[in-house]
Amino acid sequence: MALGVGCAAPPGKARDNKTGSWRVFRPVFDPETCNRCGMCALVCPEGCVHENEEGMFEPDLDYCKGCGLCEEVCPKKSIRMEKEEK
Amino acid sequence: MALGVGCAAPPGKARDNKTGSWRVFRPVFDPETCNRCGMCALVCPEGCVHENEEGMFEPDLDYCKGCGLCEEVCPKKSIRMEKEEK
Amino acid sequence: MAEEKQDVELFSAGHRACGGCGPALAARLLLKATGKNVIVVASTGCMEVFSTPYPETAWEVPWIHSLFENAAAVASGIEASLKKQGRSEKIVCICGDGATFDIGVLCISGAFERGHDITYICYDNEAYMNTGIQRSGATPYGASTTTSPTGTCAPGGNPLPKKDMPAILAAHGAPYVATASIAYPNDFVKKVERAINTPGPCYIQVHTPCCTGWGFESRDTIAISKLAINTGLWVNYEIVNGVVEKAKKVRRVPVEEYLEKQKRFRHLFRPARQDAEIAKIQAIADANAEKFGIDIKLRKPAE
Amino acid sequence: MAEEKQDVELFSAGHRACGGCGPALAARLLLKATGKNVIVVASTGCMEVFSTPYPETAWEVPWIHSLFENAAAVASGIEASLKKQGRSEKIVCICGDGATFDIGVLCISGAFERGHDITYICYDNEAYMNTGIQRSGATPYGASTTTSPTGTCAPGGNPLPKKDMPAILAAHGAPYVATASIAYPNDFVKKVERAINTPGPCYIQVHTPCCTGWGFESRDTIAISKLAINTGLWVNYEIVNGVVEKAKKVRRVPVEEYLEKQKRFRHLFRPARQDAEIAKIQAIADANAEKFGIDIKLRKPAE
Amino acid sequence: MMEIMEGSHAVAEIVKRCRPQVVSAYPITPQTHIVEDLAQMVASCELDAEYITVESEFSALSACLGASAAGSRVYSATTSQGLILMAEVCFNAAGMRLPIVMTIANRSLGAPLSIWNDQQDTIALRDSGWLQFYAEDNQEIADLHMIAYKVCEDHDILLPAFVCFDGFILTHTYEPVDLPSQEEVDAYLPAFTPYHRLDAAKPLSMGMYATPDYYMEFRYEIDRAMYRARDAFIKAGREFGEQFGRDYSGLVEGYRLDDADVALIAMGSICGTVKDAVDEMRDAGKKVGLLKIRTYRPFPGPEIVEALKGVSTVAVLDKNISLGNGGAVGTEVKSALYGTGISVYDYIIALGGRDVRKRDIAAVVDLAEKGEGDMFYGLRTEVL
Amino acid sequence: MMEIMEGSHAVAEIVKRCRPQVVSAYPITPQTHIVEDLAQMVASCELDAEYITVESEFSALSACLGASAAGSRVYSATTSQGLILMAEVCFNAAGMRLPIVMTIANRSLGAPLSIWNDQQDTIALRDSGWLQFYAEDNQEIADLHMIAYKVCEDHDILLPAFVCFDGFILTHTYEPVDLPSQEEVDAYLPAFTPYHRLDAAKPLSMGMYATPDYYMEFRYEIDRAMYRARDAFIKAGREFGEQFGRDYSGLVEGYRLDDADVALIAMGSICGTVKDAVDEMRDAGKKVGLLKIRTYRPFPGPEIVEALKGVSTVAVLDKNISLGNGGAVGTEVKSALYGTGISVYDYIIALGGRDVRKRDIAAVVDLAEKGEGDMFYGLRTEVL
Amino acid sequence: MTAAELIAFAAFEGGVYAQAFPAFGVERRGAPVQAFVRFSDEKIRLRSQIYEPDYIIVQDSTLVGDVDVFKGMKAGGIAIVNTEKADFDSNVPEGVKVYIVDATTIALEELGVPITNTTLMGAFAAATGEIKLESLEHALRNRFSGSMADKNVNAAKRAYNLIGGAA
Amino acid sequence: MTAAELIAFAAFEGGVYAQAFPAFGVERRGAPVQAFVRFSDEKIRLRSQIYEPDYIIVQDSTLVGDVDVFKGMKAGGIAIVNTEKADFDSNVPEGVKVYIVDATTIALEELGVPITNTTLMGAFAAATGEIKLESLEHALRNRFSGSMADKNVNAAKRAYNLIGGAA
Ligand SMILES: Cc1ncc(C[n+]2csc(CCOP(=O)(O)OP(=O)(O)O)c2C)c(N)n1
Ligand SMILES: Cc1ncc(C[n+]2csc(CCOP(=O)(O)OP(=O)(O)O)c2C)c(N)n1
Ligand code: SF4
Ligand code: SF4
Ligand code: SF4
Ligand code: SF4
Ligand code: SF4
Ligand code: SF4
Ligand SMILES: [Mg+2]
Ligand SMILES: [Mg+2]
Repeated sequence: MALGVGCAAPPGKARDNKTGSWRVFRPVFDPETCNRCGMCALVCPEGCVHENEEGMFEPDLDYCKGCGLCEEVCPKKSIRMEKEEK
Repeated sequence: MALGVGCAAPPGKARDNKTGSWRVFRPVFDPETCNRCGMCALVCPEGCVHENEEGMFEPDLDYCKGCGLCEEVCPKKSIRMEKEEK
Repeated sequence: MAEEKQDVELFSAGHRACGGCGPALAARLLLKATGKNVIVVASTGCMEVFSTPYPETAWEVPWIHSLFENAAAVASGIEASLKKQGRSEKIVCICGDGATFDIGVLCISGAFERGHDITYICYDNEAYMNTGIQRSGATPYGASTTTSPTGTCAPGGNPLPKKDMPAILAAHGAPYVATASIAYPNDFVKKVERAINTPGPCYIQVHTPCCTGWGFESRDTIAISKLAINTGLWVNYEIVNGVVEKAKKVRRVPVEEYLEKQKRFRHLFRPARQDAEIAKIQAIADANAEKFGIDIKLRKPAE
Repeated sequence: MAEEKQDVELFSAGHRACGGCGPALAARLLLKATGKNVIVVASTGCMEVFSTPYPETAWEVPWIHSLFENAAAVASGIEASLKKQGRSEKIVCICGDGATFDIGVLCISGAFERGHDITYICYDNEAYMNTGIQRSGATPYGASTTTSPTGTCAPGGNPLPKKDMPAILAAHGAPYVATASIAYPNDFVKKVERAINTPGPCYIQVHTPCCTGWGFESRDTIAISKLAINTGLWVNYEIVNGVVEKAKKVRRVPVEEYLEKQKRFRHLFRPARQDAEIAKIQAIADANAEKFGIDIKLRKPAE
Repeated sequence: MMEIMEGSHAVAEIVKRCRPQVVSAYPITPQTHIVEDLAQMVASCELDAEYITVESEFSALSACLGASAAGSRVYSATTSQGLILMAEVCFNAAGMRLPIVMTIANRSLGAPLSIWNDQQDTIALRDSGWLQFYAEDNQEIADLHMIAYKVCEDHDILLPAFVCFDGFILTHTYEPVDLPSQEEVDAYLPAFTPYHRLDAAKPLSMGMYATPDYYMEFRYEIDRAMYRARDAFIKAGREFGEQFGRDYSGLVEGYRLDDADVALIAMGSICGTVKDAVDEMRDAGKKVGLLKIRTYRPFPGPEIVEALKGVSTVAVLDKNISLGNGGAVGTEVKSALYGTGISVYDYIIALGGRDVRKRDIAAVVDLAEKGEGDMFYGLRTEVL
Repeated sequence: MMEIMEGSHAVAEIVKRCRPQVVSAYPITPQTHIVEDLAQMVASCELDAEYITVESEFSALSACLGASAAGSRVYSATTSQGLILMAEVCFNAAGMRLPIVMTIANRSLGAPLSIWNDQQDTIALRDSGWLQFYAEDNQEIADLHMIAYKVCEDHDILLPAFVCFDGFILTHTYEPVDLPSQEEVDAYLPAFTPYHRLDAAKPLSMGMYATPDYYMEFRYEIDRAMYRARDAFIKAGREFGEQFGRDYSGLVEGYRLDDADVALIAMGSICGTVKDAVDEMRDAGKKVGLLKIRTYRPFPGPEIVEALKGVSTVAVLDKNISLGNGGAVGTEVKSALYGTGISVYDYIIALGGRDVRKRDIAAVVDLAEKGEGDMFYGLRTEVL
Repeated sequence: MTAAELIAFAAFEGGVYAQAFPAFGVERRGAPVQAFVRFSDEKIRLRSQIYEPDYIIVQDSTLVGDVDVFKGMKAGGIAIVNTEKADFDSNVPEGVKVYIVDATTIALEELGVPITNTTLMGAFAAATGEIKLESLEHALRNRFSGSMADKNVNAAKRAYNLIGGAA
Repeated sequence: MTAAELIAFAAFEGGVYAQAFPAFGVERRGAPVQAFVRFSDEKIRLRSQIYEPDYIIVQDSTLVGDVDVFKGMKAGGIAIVNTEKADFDSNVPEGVKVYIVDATTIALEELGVPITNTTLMGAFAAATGEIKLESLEHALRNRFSGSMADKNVNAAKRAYNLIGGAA
């Protein structure tokens, strides 16, 4: 590997850092009650809530730090934070 | 002579620098017409116009640079700039 | 472009911000607003540190960091260069409140005076967080920080009011100055869009609560930022060509509701409640409300 | 004290300013206002250079120079020190417009934010004179300087308006901000007296024409400064706790009367008259007049 | 009384006991704990000083400069980007002969940005006219502050000082420190008597400019004061030893040098690791010793020559790099040892927080013995 | 064509012909004439560049940094207080590997403030990673700018450069200079091709921070680039010679060194005076020569060793003082000549504009021959 | 940092030299961190990080999968792991003895917050014998005041006794 | 500066190397200033100020009392003094020849402004023979354009002829 001249690097590498390991609580999404408002995806500081093929929202647990912001903003209370078990 | 520690010096020495030598024109004050308003003394950038014992204003030619400001501000036109002869 | 903007995550996961970090959310929203055709200039601080340890950058747009205090000047140079090259990227600085209110003032003042076409965004978490929660010019009156701690000789914490950067930059003749908050993500996005499309130097100050530095649970970041607005301690407004516009109206709640939820204001309540200090902070909120006319007046029931 | 003030010349002759130097006059008047119980902090610039070549100082009060850009910070430290020592000297910075509008902004902004009890005076000769007449943030629109020269690609000289430092410092919360001019020495002296007796950081910007840099005869220094006021290009006013007060009223004359007397504006008249540019400068004067309400309205003859 | 405490806290505590009247500093990792502690002491009425929370390092030192000129004992602390940002003020304060004491939590300089330790920051200011003292451990850093105030404020010296210890490696380390009490500090360090000050009762112009007729002589005077600081340091260090039993009368300090063939030269916390490594090498039969530089400015050239008599090979550990010409300490050591016939090799080591182990020291000695030097040591070649 | 012109004007003219796209500088004596000329050229449509009139040197270099990162050839100029004020940006720009060319009108550093010449300003930045080239006369300063752009922008180098000439002594002196025409400059200096740049089409993060896992390797890479700059300079200098007949292929340049017993070492305009003095001494039968250092960074250690073979005594003229350890060049020369057996003496000379005459050079040689050195030369003892 | 600091403190109370320092990172809150402690009968001069620890305390067992927390440990070493799972098992180097303690539960019960430093100190003292219980108590009472001191001492003692039985 | 610069210019036109530089001061407008010129058949390398001038031009004779303008001059030197007084007399070193020229009057008459540089150049050319009149004219036409060139050439010529008669 050669160093990027001037400590420069192309995008992409941050994703190597799986911040999911920081998590103590895990958000659990309930597709039943969700109204697909997208607030959870909008406010997640990790940008790790995505709409899946079925149009449902789900967190990418590789990166989710379990901050609970999505739970707090969810208007339908469709998200529940659960203690992480590893 | 010892240097002033940190390039510091007490007041007084500037007066060694007789800026009168810069003068090309010299202000000549006419005590007859002067109303003693003091404008000349107020505006002289050299602070070199003084009231003498008789209450008349006169320039200190050791320092007067001959700028002509006093002439310009004199309400009585009591000051005349004359070419310096040395 | 609008669609593309919505879909691509240009600020990628894997960054090292604390969970629930307000500034991290602001970074994401910023890039939603700018899309890809942007060059981002960053100052040293939490956001820079959590997003760019070599070689793991979270930025999927061109990004540059030089120093803590010179982002506005670096952006000036980039702008001049792009102008000469005939290039179209928008130039956006994203800098902390310390970088903006304090150490960066020289470069900012110069850049704004010169009238470069740049957008300068201050993500305001109201202290130097990267170095461990020290007071900045943006720290609100009464907040305790590690350099404005409380003690017998300083029972009130930070003794100085928050510096009025929007007014200062408006006085520099900036065509567009705005405040925003992550409490209202879409409003922030819209303001960024307006700023980058306004020629000349524009300024946006976005309120980005920091759970670690302010002392609240990570889940409450949005709630706290809403409370700041609902108490009147933070006002969202725009200053267009020197004139204040569109201050967001609210039904205000007492400042205590905001203060008591944060460790940085704990001394106002414990060991003993400091009513006088709380009243002073309430007065700041009242003055804001007055100045910006944000109070929603209850309509008199129609006769 | 008042009497003592009048008699002693605390800024002594023998300094090396050009004949007719506006800033030299300002220095004299400043010390008339402060008397002996003062500590003066200077920045690098014409005034510093013409008054303090080692060992020939023209200052008969305690005076300190450190750098071009840090006078406000040095003054902050002096203030803190005097406070701790229980001493009574007033602290006055006297700095050029380059030091104030440009390179010193960081230290000034910090000092004003912190609220030190200092008076900061900017002697404004509207360019960097010490280094040979380069543009500063205080250079008026349209003036040619050695770094804003005129030429085919820049027929108008300086393309930027004069930075509004009084407004910027008022936005910092300064309790007293004023503009003054050597055209009215007593007004300047009174404003200095008010500033040093107002607790907190105060700012005075005093117009000090520079015959060498602006290109007029040394005898015309006062006349030029009066014309600046009479055209409305310079307004003497006070801002007390953020509110503009006492703007000096005048019967305005066209800006040309001011411009045509100075070499720095010569390109507006020669080789060809640039009417559009002159009109722009007139518009600046008109805007000033409007903003500060300085026009003396002719009274309608009584019926 | 010996107590376990963080290095930063030890510094804050001793600074408090030195009774500065004005403190002004700007936060920067890894200096923050010191100034946070001081801010807390002022808030808690433990320290009767004005604490100025500035908007930048430039103002921090400028404010100290003003306060010092007005007659107060002052204190500041910084590192790295903060120090280089105030570089202009540093040169200025020294030229103005103001006895400011500033702690440096040594850290590397960017770019690339790094918050970790090396000594590039103070090394880069080696021309500035500031005294530079380096501590090996948290006891020494505390003690050096008292000595620094004494030396700086001496009317024969009147120079500012950087009192340096390695960022994180010492600042954030908890270890036993014996702090002199307030009374003991008062007994050692007299109240500040300014040589002259800004005072309406006795006007003086400070910081005038010097034409070619005077400038060179002013610089010479600073250099002379630097020179006199050697003896002033030795005296203050000896007095310290007499009062507290810890002797700092040496500008340098030798460790197992007496019969050494190979001497390592180093500054700061790495000296601890080197000492352990020296012990191991001695145990293995190698005649190795350490010369620790305590006062990098004034540079102890003659002391180095004296201490290394009998040594054949010297390995200098440089936690800095004068890009394009090797390590600064190595260069200056060679200059000092010029003509002695000793072989001197320079090693750029431990930049930007790269950890150094005993075995690294042994490896450096091996290299020096083989005549290989003037190089970077400890590169991760796999990333190059 | 040879023409009489002011040194500053020669620089401005050649810079114009190097076609910088962004110019940003802040006025400071004695650099002003250069930037004033450039401002005039932009106003007169002679130079198609953005000229940014900044509020400080800090922004001047920061703006250049940004413009360079965005892909433009950039230019700045400063000196003294301006240079030290931007010191942090200097370290940063080098670490970011941006090929900025900045003219320095060398001037002393305060306090005391002095606008006159010595070389303390650039010397104080010798660790920063900037190349440093020094000119003897106004021909050389003009020529070195073309070479500097070529070397800096080389993708194997990518470092910024200070192109230095003595303030007033050269900046304000009118003398004959032969300026290459625009076409000639274009033929010598290719258009700027950035190694990489800020570009939405190819995103890149520039100026990231480096943990202890990477920092040291990045610094090493800078030092390697410095090293490679030796050959790049020689190559660019040779090419220059081939095209223009003035050869700059040497990092150092010897004058009447061949059979010299005593060699003076110097940088910048003083070399002219020294050459005249050498001629006089030669006429008087003394075997004296001069070694002029053209590239102070990278430091030409091996070249100095090579050039001084056969010399017994060296006198270094240092227009700077690393307070508390003598002159920087002297120190580095001793380090380079370590072990050669040559006697080296250092002289701090000509600080803050003190004039130097041929007889002073002769006096220094006398001192060196008597073994007296490592001292200030030319003090006005009557004011001490 | 606090756990390492407290151990150093207690060890010093117990009469040996001690040195504690963190692995200096820029990680934000939530990311895993590391700290080191050295004891010695003599003044400690060595400043390098610890590559071959005699003892290791794992405050968050969920890390064990992601990071090789036992790296560098040799036979005879002792590891103390905070976990709820009595059946904790991992690739521990040969000869390293592992003590399990549910410090989070103890801390919650004794202090009301899941701050496990003091609890783990008790376990460390018992498992390694490097710190005497009295020194530990002394250190804690020095560090905390009033009821907080009592609570922390209780938490430490509970873990001490727990491990003490096992050790 | 301009006078020295022009002389260097003209000398170079005339085929010799020349160097001109001011005594670098911080003096403001109005204060006396000094400038130096060197000529040589070879490239000029020397950078020191001039302590023993061969020639001196005094632009303002009122200085003569305050400053020793002739300092360092040796026998054989030539001084050109701008003064109205035909009876100018001062303590000129032995053997130095003084030429008097009322350059201010000439300049006023020819150029309309009291800028004496070009006039004094004419005097210098005539008095010293170091510059040929053609080189001077060439230099002036190079420097000034249009009618300004003519006027300056006329001023220089007048002084040249004036001194030429005397020399
Ligand atoms: C010149 C300089 N001084 C100090 C620092 C240390 N420093 C780095 S980031 C920072 C605080 C940043 O505060 P802010 O801009 O508010 O961003 P935040 O960390 O709060 O997001 C400080 C003080 C530095 N990097 N450079
Ligand atoms: C850091 C730094 N940059 C530049 C300079 C050069 N400099 C000295 S004074 C000056 C201009 C001063 O302008 P101003 O403050 O307006 O004062 P004036 O000379 O006009 O009275 C400049 C650019 C300096 N001394 N320090
Ligand atoms: S916020 Fe709640 S309701 Fe809205 S999309 Fe997310 S999970 Fe569904
Ligand atoms: S818990 Fe936090 S990090 Fe995880 S998905 Fe929700 S908002 Fe994102
Ligand atoms: S001419 Fe000028 S300097 Fe002389 S007295 Fe009048 S105002 Fe003063
Ligand atoms: S200004 Fe004129 S009238 Fe007034 S005092 Fe002076 S000389 Fe007399
Ligand atoms: S400290 Fe605050 S600003 Fe920094 S990463 Fe954590 S939450 Fe975000
Ligand atoms: S240049 Fe202007 S400001 Fe400076 S001394 Fe002359 S008149 Fe005064
Ligand atoms: Mg912040
Ligand atoms: Mg000015």
